[in-house]
Amino acid sequence: MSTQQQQQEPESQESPKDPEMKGAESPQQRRLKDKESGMVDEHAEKEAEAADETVHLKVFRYDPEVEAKQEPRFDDFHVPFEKGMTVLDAVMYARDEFDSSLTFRHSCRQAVCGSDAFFVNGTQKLGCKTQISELEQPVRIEPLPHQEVVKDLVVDMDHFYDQMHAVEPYFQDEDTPESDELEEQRQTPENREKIKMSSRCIWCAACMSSCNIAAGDNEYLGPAAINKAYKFAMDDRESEDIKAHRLRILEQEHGVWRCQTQFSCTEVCPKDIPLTEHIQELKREAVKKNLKFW
Amino acid sequence: MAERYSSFTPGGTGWLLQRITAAFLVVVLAFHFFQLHFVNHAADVTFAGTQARMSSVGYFITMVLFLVTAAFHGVNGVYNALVNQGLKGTQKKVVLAVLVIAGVALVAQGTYVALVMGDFI
Amino acid sequence: MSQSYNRGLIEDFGRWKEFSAGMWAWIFHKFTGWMLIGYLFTHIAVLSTAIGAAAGDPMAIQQETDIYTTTIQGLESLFIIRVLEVGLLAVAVFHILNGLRLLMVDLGIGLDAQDKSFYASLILTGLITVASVPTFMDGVGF
Amino acid sequence: MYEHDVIVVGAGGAGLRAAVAASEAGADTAIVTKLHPVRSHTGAAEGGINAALQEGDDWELHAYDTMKGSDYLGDAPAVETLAQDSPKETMNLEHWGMPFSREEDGTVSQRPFGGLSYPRTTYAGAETGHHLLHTMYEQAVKHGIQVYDEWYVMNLVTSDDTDPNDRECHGVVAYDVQSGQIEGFKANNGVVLATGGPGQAFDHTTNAVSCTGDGHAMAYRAGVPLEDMEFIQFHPTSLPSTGVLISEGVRGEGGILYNNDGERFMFEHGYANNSGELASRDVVARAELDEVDAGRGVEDEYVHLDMRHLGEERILDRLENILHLAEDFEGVDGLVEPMPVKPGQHYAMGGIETDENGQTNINGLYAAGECACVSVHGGNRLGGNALPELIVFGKRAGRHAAGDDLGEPQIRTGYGDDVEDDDTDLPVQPGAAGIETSDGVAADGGVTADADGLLERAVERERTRVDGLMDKDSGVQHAEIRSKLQKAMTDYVNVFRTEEGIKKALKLIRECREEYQDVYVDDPSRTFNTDLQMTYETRNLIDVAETIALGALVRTEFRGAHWRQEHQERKDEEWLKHTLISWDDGEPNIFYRPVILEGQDKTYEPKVRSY
Ligand SMILES: Cc1cc2nc3c(=O)[nH]c(=O)nc-3n(C[C@H](O)[C@H](O)[C@H](O)COP(=O)(O)OP(=O)(O)OC[C@H]3O[C@@H](n4cnc5c(N)ncnc54)[C@H](O)[C@@H]3O)c2cc1C
Ligand code: HEM
Ligand code: SF4
Ligand code: F3S
Ligand code: FES
Repeated sequence: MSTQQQQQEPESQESPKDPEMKGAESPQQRRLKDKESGMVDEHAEKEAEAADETVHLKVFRYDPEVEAKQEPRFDDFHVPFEKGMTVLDAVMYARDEFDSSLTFRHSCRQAVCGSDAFFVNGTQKLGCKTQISELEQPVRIEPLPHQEVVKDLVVDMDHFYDQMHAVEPYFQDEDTPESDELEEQRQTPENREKIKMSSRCIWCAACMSSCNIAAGDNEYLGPAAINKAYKFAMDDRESEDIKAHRLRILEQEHGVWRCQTQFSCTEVCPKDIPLTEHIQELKREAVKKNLKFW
Repeated sequence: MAERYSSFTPGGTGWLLQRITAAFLVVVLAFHFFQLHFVNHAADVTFAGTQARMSSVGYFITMVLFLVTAAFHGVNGVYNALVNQGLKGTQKKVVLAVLVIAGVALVAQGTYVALVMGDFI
Repeated sequence: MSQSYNRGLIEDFGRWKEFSAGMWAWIFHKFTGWMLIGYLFTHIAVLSTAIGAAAGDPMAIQQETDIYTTTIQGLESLFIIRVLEVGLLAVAVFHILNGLRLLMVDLGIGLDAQDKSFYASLILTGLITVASVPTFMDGVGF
Repeated sequence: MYEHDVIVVGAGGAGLRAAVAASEAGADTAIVTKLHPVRSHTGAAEGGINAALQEGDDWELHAYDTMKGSDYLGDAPAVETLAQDSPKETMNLEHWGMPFSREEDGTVSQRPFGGLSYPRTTYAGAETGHHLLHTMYEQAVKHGIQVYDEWYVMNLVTSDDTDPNDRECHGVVAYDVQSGQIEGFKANNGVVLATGGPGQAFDHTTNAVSCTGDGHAMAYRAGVPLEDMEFIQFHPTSLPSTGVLISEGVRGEGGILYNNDGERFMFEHGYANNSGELASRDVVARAELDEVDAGRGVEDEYVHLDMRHLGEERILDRLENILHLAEDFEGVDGLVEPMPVKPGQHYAMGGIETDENGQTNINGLYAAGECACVSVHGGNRLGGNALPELIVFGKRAGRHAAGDDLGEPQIRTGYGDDVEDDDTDLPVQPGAAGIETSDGVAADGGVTADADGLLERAVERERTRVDGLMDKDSGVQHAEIRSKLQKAMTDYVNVFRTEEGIKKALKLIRECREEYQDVYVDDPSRTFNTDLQMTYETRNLIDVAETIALGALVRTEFRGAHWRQEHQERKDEEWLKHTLISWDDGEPNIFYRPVILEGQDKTYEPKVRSY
């Protein structure tokens, strides 16, 4: 296997910028150095120290059935830090190692199932998509505000689902022929691009939880449901009549007009959906539809 | 669940009017402020001066329009704000009635004052 | 959405430290809007003295001793009124600037810069207010 | 008690498709699912749906590719059904509004994928599964299908007949996670299991935390054989800390794998001198593990996948998604440093044995999706072939359960005269231990009560079980057993399998089974007790893990994803047959059924699988 030795050398000479792939320096450190070169050295050291350290979590606890937990409280957990650790990893560790009654929803661990939106250090975040290393300690983890708490970090999602269902969230073909002889519909790439962002929603309810208007008005459809309707209303495959019908739903009292452009929905959306923009566009569409001569 | 919505004329007419009045107000409000604090200092205002300005029909019309739009914009704004906070049912109807009356009274009184000022009546 | 337990002093507004630009803009706009409509009512009330003035002695108008003129000038001579006027200007300027920002948002223009435009409105309001202080304070103790 | 015509367990792509089909066929349909439908793991699929849509492509080519990919362990009738129905099912999705990526002329885009002779993978960005899942859920909402979400199905309700083939399924017992109440769900026509994969049997997997093989275990204990469980696909590039999948696209675009010494080991150590990083999934996965075993792994655990040389522009253009994944889940910036990757469990080719109509040997019990084995994937699944399986066989199962006539199936199920018994010596006694036998279906032999009576008895049984678990206040916790099990599987039944290792694993699984006798639930609350739910799941994982290990032990050849150190070649003489394991009253029984290679009008001849 002597040949490998020879091959290895030119390899590392060819790419001098490439730091040798040695385990001595953790990728985390390197990332920080490369990224914010210069001022970060100190920071990187702190990171390295943190590697042997623990993360201090303050987790909201509540259970209507258990006496000790009927009065909401915060529990402290000290979880060993690991590179790449996310908020979800940390609470899972706390549950598996310290307290098996710690309750939260989670499933995919990759930001597609939308079950683990929490209120982390004061903002709505997806647990699995939030790196611990980017948060200030202690990390305060609470259930989503403005939703009833079922237990610990679990909130009642029924209201959110009701709002999502209220916008008739399904494609409405006038005539769906027998499935065997379906002719492919055409859609321009531009039109697909237009609805692309709106179609990424994972129903995590972070946006709804962050919106003051939704907090005050239970009937407000909320940014996620409006965005869902946007996806259909803007899809050219649906006819103009159906689009008009969709706008009629949206322009009701608790529809798009409720939005006061607070932008917090857009800021917290883990899928980067431009919610405010979509809501505003629908307001204009609704006005246009009503001003026939436009 | 569209049935749930009630007592509301859809279509965003209110919303649109709020924007249109706002756009109009930007111009007149700026003009008004400038006129009464920079061109003529408020401290130097006299009835005679006011009368002189107001008797110009153009100025009179502008001011009345200013009043009407501001009243609508303000009252509609307050109403929306309250409704956004979850006001509904009878309470909402009462608030609407009160606000409409207040708004109409404001416009009526203001127009009357302006007519007097302009020496039209 | 309703709350089944108490998570701190004031759930909604007690979290102001965690508010973002858009929320502050909303709150300020609300506040200034209400101030303005409140002012409009008082303003018309004060101006209503013109009715008395017109009905009174035309000589008084000549001598600037009619009730309208004296009321306004009387008010204007008070320091506190001048301060309030500056406040009103600040309120109006912010409402106008942020109102313009909102109009842009409604048209879908510059949504990415919504937080920056809010800060800009704040700063501009401050500047205009400060700049106008001499004019407003002219003649009362300054 | 709740009552419906068809009860679908699980609301991933397969469950939703089955429910919509059953509802369209006129049945009163309900879905019972432990996650809200949109949380199902189908949402994680990235790549696409294989369907022969274009002119020049042909379903027969798709069938051929699939058969070859399966290493000739797929059943031809199933493979051909998949290839034939996939195009129209894909078009159906399109009509339901699924936002497929588009070509300039407005038609859906298709891309090439590993093992396919034609670019026929239809996709919607890199989020095909997400869109499929949501589109399907929208249809379920449209049809007004009743969804019992966050209801955990604990067991099936079947009749007591001694021969599993005579049994009939009457419904399920489920537990409302939110309130803790346990109820029976009666199914007048049929129960469709669509509970997804068993990835959590391994400690490093691209599967969700909810992929615990519940359906497998429930069907298994009710008397349905599990088929080809030893065939587990490992994906070579998953992130070490979470198991999040880094798409094959990175290597497709030219990404390079390095070991800790900075060597491009795929070439330098001769694992794949022609295709290098682009060799098939199992080859690359084995190479990575070899490197780590030889002490050349980074931090003794993983290798590096480097894409920096592709340049920022190209990366942002085609692999932007990957940058986010590496950053969000591993804290690594793919533009400035290589990404750590290691093999992770990805997909289970085997599952609940069904025929082309989704039906099992138990009357009225169906299975579809990843939990089922029809079998189309045989020894190895091609990328992009799982999603069409969901829609094609999900639909068939739903329709058949609702009473539609789909014709006589060609695939046989259950223990019968066409099977061959196994005679391998097992190192330990697998199956039931202690109290677990009390769950044996035919426990009180022969007394066949009516459906309602059976349901009531089953509900009572689960209530007692839960009370027992909750009343105990000391013992072992599920997390401990689960991690021991996962470790055993990852250490010994992973990519590399040796006889000795598998036997060790079987012993450890047996230990887990015994420890499970002392399991207890610490959380005293009935409200959203995830502790209880995970305790149930852990028991299912033990059963499923055991079948995987048993299958791996008895299959003494190297086929598809199943690699055995002592048996380095595919043995077609001996092994053109499916491994079947049935619970049989707590004592696993292993037998074999021949593969069907005769299609509609041709027979698929086994050839060497090389690309
Ligand atoms: C990261 C990743 C990428 C993939 N990419 C592709 C790809 O590009 N192309 C492709 O074809 N395939 C791909 N696959 C494979 C494919 O996505 C899966 O095989 C498929 O989605 C499984 O669908 P399912 O409906 O069978 O199960 P799931 O979607 O997993 O759904 C299971 C359902 O069952 C429910 N359930 C489970 N247990 C219970 C219980 N006890 N009680 C009640 N409900 C229960 C759950 O709530 C859930 O709703 C990928 C898989 C992964 C993990
Ligand atoms: C000069 C230019 C003005 C502009 C550009 C402007 C703009 C706006 C806009 C766009 C809104 C709607 C906010 C929303 O719905 O999100 C609004 C609200 C409001 N405006 Fe104005 N406005 C102006 C002047 C005035 C004046 C003169 C008054 C008082 C008479 C006033 C009182 C209000 C009130 C009370 C509200 C409602 C505030 C709330 O939401 O609580 N505005 N303004
Ligand atoms: S719009 Fe964004 S924040 Fe809101 S539910 Fe969807 S993904 Fe979550
Ligand atoms: S936070 Fe709320 S007010 Fe509108 S912009 Fe978003 S919905
Ligand atoms: S666990 Fe699925 S989104 Fe976080």
